Amino acid sequence: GSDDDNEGKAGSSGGSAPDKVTYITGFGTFGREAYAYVAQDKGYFSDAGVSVTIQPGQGSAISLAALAGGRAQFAPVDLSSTIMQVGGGKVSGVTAVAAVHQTTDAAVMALADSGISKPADLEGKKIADPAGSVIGALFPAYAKLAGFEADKVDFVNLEPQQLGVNLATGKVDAVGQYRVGRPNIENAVKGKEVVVLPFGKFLTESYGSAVTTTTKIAEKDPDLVRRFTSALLKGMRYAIDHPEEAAAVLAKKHPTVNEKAAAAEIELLGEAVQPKEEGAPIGTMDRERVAGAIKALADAGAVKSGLTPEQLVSFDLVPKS
Amino acid sequence: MLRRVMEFGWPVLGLAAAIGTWALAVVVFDVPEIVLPSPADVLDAFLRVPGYLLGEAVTTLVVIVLGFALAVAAGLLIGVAIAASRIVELMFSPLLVAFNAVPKVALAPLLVVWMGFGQQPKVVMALLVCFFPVVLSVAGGLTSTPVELVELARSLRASRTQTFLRFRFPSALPQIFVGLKVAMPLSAVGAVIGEFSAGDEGLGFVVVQSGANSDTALAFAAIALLGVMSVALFYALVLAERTLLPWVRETTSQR
Amino acid sequence: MLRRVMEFGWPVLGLAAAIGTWALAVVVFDVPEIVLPSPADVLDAFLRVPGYLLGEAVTTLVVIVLGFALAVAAGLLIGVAIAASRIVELMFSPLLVAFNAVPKVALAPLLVVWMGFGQQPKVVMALLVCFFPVVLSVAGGLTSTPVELVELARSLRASRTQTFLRFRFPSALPQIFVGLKVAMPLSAVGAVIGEFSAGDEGLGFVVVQSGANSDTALAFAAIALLGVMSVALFYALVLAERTLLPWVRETTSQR
Amino acid sequence: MIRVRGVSKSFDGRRGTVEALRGIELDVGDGEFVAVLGRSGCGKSTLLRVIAGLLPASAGEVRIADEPVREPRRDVAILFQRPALLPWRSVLDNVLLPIQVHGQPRPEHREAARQLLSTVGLDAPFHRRLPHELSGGMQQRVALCRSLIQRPRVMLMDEPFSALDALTREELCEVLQRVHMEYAATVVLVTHSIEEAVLLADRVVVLSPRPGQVRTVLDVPVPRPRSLGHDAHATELARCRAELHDLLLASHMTGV
Amino acid sequence: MIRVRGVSKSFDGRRGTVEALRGIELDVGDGEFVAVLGRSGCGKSTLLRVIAGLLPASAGEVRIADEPVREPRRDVAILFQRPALLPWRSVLDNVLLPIQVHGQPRPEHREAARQLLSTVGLDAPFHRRLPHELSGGMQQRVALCRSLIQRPRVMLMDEPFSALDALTREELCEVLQRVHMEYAATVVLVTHSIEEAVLLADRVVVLSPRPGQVRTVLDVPVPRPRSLGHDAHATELARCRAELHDLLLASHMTGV
Ligand SMILES: Nc1ncnc2c1ncn2[C@@H]1O[C@H](COP(=O)(O)OP(=O)(O)OP(=O)(O)O)[C@@H](O)[C@H]1O
Ligand SMILES: Nc1ncnc2c1ncn2[C@@H]1O[C@H](COP(=O)(O)OP(=O)(O)OP(=O)(O)O)[C@@H](O)[C@H]1O
Ligand SMILES: Cc1ncc(C[n+]2csc(CCO)c2C)c(N)n1
Ligand SMILES: [Mg+2]
Ligand SMILES: [Mg+2]
Repeated sequence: GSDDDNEGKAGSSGGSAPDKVTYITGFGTFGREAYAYVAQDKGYFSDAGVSVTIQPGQGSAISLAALAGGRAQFAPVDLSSTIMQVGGGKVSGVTAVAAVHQTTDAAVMALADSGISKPADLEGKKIADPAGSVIGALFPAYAKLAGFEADKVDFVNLEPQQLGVNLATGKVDAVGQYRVGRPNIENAVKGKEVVVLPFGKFLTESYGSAVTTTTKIAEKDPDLVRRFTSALLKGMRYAIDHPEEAAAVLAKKHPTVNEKAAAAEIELLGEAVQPKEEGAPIGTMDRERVAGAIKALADAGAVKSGLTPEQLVSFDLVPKS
Repeated sequence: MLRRVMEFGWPVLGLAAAIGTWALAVVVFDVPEIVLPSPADVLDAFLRVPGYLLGEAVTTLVVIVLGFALAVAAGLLIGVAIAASRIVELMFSPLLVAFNAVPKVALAPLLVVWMGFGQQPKVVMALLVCFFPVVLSVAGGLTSTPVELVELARSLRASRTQTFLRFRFPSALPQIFVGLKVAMPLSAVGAVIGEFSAGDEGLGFVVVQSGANSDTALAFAAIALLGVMSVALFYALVLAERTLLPWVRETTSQR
Repeated sequence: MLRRVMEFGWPVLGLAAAIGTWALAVVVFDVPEIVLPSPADVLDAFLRVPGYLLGEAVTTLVVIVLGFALAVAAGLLIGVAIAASRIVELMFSPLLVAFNAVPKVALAPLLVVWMGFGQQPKVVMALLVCFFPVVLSVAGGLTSTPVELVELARSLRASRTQTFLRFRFPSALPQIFVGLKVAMPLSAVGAVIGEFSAGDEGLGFVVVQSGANSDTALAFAAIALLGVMSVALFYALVLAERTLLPWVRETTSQR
Repeated sequence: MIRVRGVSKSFDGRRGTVEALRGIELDVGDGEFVAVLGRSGCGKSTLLRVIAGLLPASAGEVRIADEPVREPRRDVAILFQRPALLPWRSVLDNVLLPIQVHGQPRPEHREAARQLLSTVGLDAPFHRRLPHELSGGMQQRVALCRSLIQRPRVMLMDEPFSALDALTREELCEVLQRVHMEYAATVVLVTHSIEEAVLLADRVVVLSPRPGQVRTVLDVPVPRPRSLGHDAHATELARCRAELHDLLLASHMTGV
Repeated sequence: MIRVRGVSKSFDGRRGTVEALRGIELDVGDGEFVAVLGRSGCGKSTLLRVIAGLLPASAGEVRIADEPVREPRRDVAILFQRPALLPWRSVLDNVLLPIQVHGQPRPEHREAARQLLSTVGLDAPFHRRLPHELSGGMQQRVALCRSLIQRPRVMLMDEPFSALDALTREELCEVLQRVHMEYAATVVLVTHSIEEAVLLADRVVVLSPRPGQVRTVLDVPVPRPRSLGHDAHATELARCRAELHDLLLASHMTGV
């Protein structure tokens, strides 16, 4: 485990023993996840009296299961995902406490030479996307707003790790990807130009991922939640301001990381993280927008309507200016 | 008569015990459905889309059987080559072992890029996952013929082919069947892993799809179907063994 | 002398041939590195972070060995139980087969939830992936003792334990070793699958991470290390077999 | 000691049934030495295995020491037609097997085993060898030692000397007679050799083949120890031999 | 026909070396019948296996029909000490095995096999059974039929009658003599029975044990066909028998 990172840094808040928590990243150890490692490396967590173990994640479903099963206490989970799982009755007892992406980071990427340059070009094309992914779920809503027919697009199931290869070799015309994943895809297709069609352009209400915890923790120890999220978001702030350094921190911890791509991802991340409302802090969440995000998914048929924002977000714990 | 009945009774009892323990565990430890659904949840999930699940099961079954058949063919071929020549053994068996230690999931991208999204990469995956036990048991069986039988073959000046066909192979059959029995469920694993990684058919797809949707109960229903099919295929193999190798039961002591 | 040399020469030749074919294929078919890196790319990737890779390899090695050891223990236990009692066999072997047909990757989330992110779930995964061949070979070996030996045991009024220890078990050993040899690389597969699905250590983690970064060469380097370790473990097993069971080589005909 | 009552045995194979034994009646007294003689395939081994409790009779009953036999007994040693040595055990350990099955072999057991082995002509260098390194006759002698080390009250022996040369056989016949007298053991010896039967047995049971039935029981009224060289009772022995020869021939005629 | 020159054989085991044969010299003429007699473990089987080409000699050379023997030859039939039947083949198919290995069995081969089986006393119902359903002696007879069906020019037989009763043995000795004369086959017969050696062989080679060495070669100057019942040459045969008995005993004394 990565527990050893915490050694030698006594908890400072109140002098009591630090709270031990496990944090699961959104997916793996991409540059877009660097902020947690930065918070760890810079001692923001220990300053906040939290001893954090960071574990690379495997996607929303597994993160939610780990939260529900008590194996992890915090994880950034795509809010759309949470809406669908909670709305479908599969998951309960989890709540979002801070936004990571203010706008959904979902996107579709294609090679420039495939002739795809705008959303409508996707009609009649083959898009690869992992089974059950958020991108696939949001796609109908996106198509509706972007003005083309989702039914005319051919979706194929493909594991996340295979997206780049299959785009590069022309097996598929486009892939579902997070917007920040662009450097990674560019790396995979080796120099060819990549076209990005971000969903956020049309799905303006939808958040991307949000720091999620269990309702139990949110109710029993709101202080822990506040300390943790503020340290995490402090890491985020620092990472966005110092992409190269953040990438280096990540690469030091995980030598498999491509430092250049990671730095580029972090650059891209800043845009999505920045609150749209003037003066609002990173991580802010708005009740109306969450309601809008729910509605967008309900309209797309991805979830039954009737879900309230309070079932998903603990607004009292969300960072406020 | 009672014996016959119990041949079916005991497995049912075993199944009942397993399901009972599972149901109890879910209740006692208050496990959330997303982590471990109860048997009732799984049944519900199955009854929600029985036709769909059975259809996907058939898709997967075809892959399992094809992959297994190819694995048997490949395993026989390689096993025979290894048994026939010390040089082949020395040259290639380390490579085989190394290859077998590769988690085949890691090879999925290659397969998809080469073979696309159809049935083929799944069949190949099933083959790759399950051929090694066949190779080892074939090679092992063929190289442990009792000396007296091989001496008999030599004394008759049997050619290599004849020695193989009439002496080594029949006497290796009991061991080969153990390999086949190990390979059979592995073929199921391979088929499903293949379906995990690409394509939108089969129980494997159902498992990832429902897993990503946190519909663990549906994933379990698919897995249960997979289990049922594998058990049926496994016992078909056991039956084949009994019919084809009557002398084995009578010259060895079962219990 | 020459023989001894060739015992090492042939495998090296085999490896060279394999790597040569691979290198050639990459060049001839102009395969992009992301699909299939050339051997040189893989070597480069290894030399980029050799210390890190070796460290992760050791982590994985420990998991493989622990998982294998537990699988042998569990396999012996279950195999003996199945061989000892027809009722146990009837009740539980279908369940075992069904369980073995479940792709263990599908259970990874469950394991994480039960056991967290440490070494334990990986060891358990290695165990789960590789114990079935051990069970089958133990049960198979124990239930195919030559009748004459079992009659001898009966004629001496050997207790069940004695019959097992002094007659059935030694005569099952050659078959059990085949099971162990199948299980050894599977344990590596299990360990890596475990590392795939949780935690941030081991070669499995390296494979997913580098795969996700489209750094296929690094993934292959990790896989190659895994292969090397498995081959070493496999031949340790072969050596153990030769030393422990000298009579087998002399009463059976290798070739 | 041994009481065989109306024992029949059929084997049900996939290719039909073989009636191996029919209505066998036989009493063997305490300390008596009975030989079972018959042609190849007439059911001698089957009878011995039924008496041993290794094979259930299809009909009838076997009693030893007044207890019905269902499983082999500890006080009965069985010597099989094939040596059935454990291929992974040295010669000495094969001989010690019965001791080990019932407990821990002590030094005196090892001594006894060594003693026995050299009595049958297998000296020290062979004790540590594995069975496959022995000749057929040597293996048979090891099996003989294994059955003798138990000092059994009853010995059931299936052609123990078939793979041995005339001289070794004579020597071992002597050993067996000695053991029989020393331990006061009850012996049932299956043999295909008239010679052996006459030399060793108090009574000879002649089986006629297919199905195996008791044709005659012949007394050999010659005092022990007997030997082939010995000429005192030569005519008596010769008479028995001739009679058995005729009986076997006759059993064959009527039997098939 | 067969020429054995200075053949020695040692086995290197993990527990040291056994010298099984030393400096064996032996010539067997075309159509001659030679018996190899010796005590258990003296190296008879080893010698036969070296002649057969199954075992390489440590020193010396064997030639058959003037060709050095390195591998078994097609015109040589070998009968092993253990029956070595294929457990998955019926009796008939076991007998037909040599034919099948060399080609396709034709109806006349099947007929010949059936004929042979009934000659050795195994009638039709047994032809379709599997070996494990047979008694020890029956298995040995099946193996005999298997070696005879090839109509070999040379027959190397290792104790073919050891598991058979006196009468069956006599019958089969007769069969073997007939075959020997009809096919004009050269026969080397390993046996532990003086009786058998004298009855069948033109010459008897007596081996002394450990290491196996040729002690004497005894001629049996009695015309064929011979039989035990036949009294014409009774004294001659008896003399041979007595002489062999003494030789064996002596070989034992000096040998160990
Ligand atoms: N494979 C082997 N390894 C080691 N020693 C062996 C082997 N085969 C035979 N021997 C030894 O060689 C000697 C001669 O054995 P062989 O089988 O030739 O005897 P034999 O005359 O046929 O005896 P028998 O009449 O008992 O069959 C014996 O001392 C035996 O222990
Ligand atoms: N397991 C079996 N299955 C079927 N038939 C059997 C079985 N064992 C023996 N028989 C048959 O029973 C009969 C008697 O066999 P048994 O072994 O008792 O003969 P035997 O008198 O010991 O002969 P031998 O002197 O040749 O050893 C034979 O006809 C044999 O074919
Ligand atoms: C190479 C690569 N692998 C995984 C992910 C992350 N990811 C996990 S699920 C999913 C699809 C949308 O839900 C994506 C993209 C990535 N970004 N790039
Ligand atoms: Mg018998
Ligand atoms: Mg011999």
